[in-house]
Amino acid sequence: MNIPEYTPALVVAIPLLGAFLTPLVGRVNDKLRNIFVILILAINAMLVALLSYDVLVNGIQTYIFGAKDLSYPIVRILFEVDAMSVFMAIIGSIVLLVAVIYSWAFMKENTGLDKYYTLILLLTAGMLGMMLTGDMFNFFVFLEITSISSCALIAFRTDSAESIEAAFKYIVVSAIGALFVLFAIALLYGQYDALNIAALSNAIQYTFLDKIALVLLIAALGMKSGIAPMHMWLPDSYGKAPATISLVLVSATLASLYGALRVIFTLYGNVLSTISNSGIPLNVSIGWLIIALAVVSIIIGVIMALIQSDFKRLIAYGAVAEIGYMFLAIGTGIAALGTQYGETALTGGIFHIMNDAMDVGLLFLVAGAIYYSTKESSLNKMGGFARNMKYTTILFIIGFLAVSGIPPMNGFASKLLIYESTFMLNPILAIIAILGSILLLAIFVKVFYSAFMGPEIPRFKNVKEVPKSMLFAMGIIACIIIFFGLFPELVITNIVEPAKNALMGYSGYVSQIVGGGI
Amino acid sequence: MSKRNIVAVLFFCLVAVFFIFAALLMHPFGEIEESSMDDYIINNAQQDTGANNGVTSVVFDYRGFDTLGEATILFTAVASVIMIFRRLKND
Amino acid sequence: MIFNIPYIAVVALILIGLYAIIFKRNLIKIVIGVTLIESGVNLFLITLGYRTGSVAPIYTSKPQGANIMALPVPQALTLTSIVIGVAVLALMLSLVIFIYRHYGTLDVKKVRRLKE
Amino acid sequence: MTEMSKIVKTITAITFPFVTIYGLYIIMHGHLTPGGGFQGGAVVASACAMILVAYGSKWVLDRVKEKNLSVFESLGAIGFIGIAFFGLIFGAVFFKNFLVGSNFLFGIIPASGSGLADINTGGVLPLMNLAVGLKVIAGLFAIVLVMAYATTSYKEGKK
Repeated sequence: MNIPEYTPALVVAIPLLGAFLTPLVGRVNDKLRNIFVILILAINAMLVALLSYDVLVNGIQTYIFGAKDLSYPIVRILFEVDAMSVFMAIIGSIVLLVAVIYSWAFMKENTGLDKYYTLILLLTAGMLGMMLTGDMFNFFVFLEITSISSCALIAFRTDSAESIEAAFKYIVVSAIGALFVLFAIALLYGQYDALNIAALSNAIQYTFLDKIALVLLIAALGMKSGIAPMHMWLPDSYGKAPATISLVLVSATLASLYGALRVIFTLYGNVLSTISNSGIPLNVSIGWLIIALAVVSIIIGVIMALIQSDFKRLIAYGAVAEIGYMFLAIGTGIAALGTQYGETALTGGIFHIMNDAMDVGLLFLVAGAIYYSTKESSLNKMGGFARNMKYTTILFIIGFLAVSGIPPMNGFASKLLIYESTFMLNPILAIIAILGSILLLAIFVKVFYSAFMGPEIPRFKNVKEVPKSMLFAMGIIACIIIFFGLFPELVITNIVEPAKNALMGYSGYVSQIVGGGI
Repeated sequence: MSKRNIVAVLFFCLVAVFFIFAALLMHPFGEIEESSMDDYIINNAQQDTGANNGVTSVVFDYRGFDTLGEATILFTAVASVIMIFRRLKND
Repeated sequence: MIFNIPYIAVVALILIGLYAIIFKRNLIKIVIGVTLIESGVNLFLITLGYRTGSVAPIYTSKPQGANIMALPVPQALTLTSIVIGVAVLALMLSLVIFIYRHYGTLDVKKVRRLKE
Repeated sequence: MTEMSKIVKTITAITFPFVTIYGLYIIMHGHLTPGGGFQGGAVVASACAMILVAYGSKWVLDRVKEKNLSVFESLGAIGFIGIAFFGLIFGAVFFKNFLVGSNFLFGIIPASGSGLADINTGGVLPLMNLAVGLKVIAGLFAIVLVMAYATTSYKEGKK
């Protein structure tokens, strides 16, 4: 079937139009606005599915804004959608759709829901824009939209002082990070007078300024995706935001991770294997730098999660460890660029991005469900929920098995690939990774007993199950987790493999634009 | 000097080195190395967009999507400030 | 002529802003630091677009002489970046107002200690 | 914010129209002279903030409700993205400048050379300038207005 070629533009324009309309629709009545927002996100998810079918079948899709054909030198902004950006867009649209369905009941008694749904739609548009764009400055603009709207959503509960402080810390860190990205873009623009990723990748000759720009970009985007030394903002903002916002933040952070991948593999693609004057090729030095940061963030994530008493902060530190796993796999993929196990590492890393978004997301939703019915979020005061919250308990079991990579769940499939490939690079890394998973399993078993089993607590005697819509939302993610866990081959061959090839094959990306592609 | 202070000073010097080197190595002020994209815009902005102001033709026509993102950012900022202050309205 | 003074101004602005963020304890000074870095990066973006002896890219002001025009694209990018600066500043200030309402102080050390 | 003295209020009343007209001039002539939607909108918003400072937030809050300001802002934003979607409908490409050379509203192509483009040649640009200007005026004034809430209510009680 022929898919209209303006689909990439619609994928970002529809949520934007929805966001601008929501305040007006919200003045009519609340139920209509909720339906309107869910309708917009459902259309968006369908568009992303159409786009991904189109990209996976007929290769890279480009869309120029404002003109039919490409003028040389590239003046206009264009969207370049390859298998990797579509893979990330699928994650983003599923997670956002589930978050809005979940927040229908979860947010019922809060005020200011007009602005809440507007900001969620704006965050969707920003995140999807980051994933689909082919222009560096456009990436910076959408990065800024995502960070401003997620900062405002973190500060949603203005009556609790900690969430305001977490939002302030988040906005200061993202503002500085975004300014470093802008400075790096200015450096590249000053030298090559081009803003398009493909044109820049074609023009970069690895001068000393490009090294500075590369370091600034990796530092800023690493800071935004919560890697080790700069992850201070992550536990605060995930822990203090409402549960649906933590879920949305997970996918917003993954968009910055995608930005870092796009910079390393496509922007600096052809310079990646040059031997710098100190004899070490660029990709080995970057790879080992990322691996070192990843190992530090796994260790920090797991150890800090052990001593947490607040449920959501514990999951947030678990998320830091999971981001460490992703960067570990990507670092191995970069360090061993040409080898076979380097490619399996990259496949495992990309697959783990999808799995982590689902697992950590499900755990945040379970924490939200507990907070919804008991208004309690610290672990030592909880107990005996299994008696009257049966479904939430089952979903929690699925969630924490998946996070710690136990066979039937999807976490196992991607973590096995990561262990296998990091072992080939350096056995110690695989040992650290496996230890991290085991410790994560131990932490969550401890949480399971302290929160769900345990003696009956009089205060929670008449705790009732969460409403159907929240269970339905959590059910969707649980089914995806189990489906990916049981048929990993199916998912890897036709979604993850093309994404990895698109990322590795940057020359296809560049020649689509510069080499007279259209 | 507490430990945290030393780490902060070190981080500050590291970042300072990056910016100083960037400013030193960039092309001297006024001598543009490469300006093919901008020359294309200067030469046919008036024909393509019918505007006298080259910057406005870039802002709204050549790179119009950036300005849509720009308007969204302003819309986000206003929506979030109103959301944060919503509790004080009924005082 | 004025060889590289704009770049010196850029580096000075960014470093002063970074100093304010890292070492200052008052929240408003941290917000001012972020705005300083913002203006430093904007200045850097603008100075990249200047050609010696060039005129503003407005066609009505192009005298008959064959002189050249400054580059329009950095000016468009700086316009976007300035409005982003306004948006981030408005958000940060409203958060600072709320932190002051909750904690009664603007000192970062006290805010963190009051939290526990 | 308490209101200012009588002298300041009358001066503000006198200058407010001039500043607003100047701002609107910048918005509408965005494609001819330096300026455009954002700059002109900021000028008009500063005029409104001047009124807020001079007449005190109590006087302004009774007259201007924050709700219809955000309606104006949404209208401006929908206008802007609407023009972009019209580009998709008429010119088959998102953000196409479909009015250029169409001899319709703003469509006449200026003869080349300097100084010949006039108010009627900008194509989509003047419409976009108008939409963005409306949005920036309503948005910035809404921010200043909402922050004025914090000052009035803060005096009565701590929380």
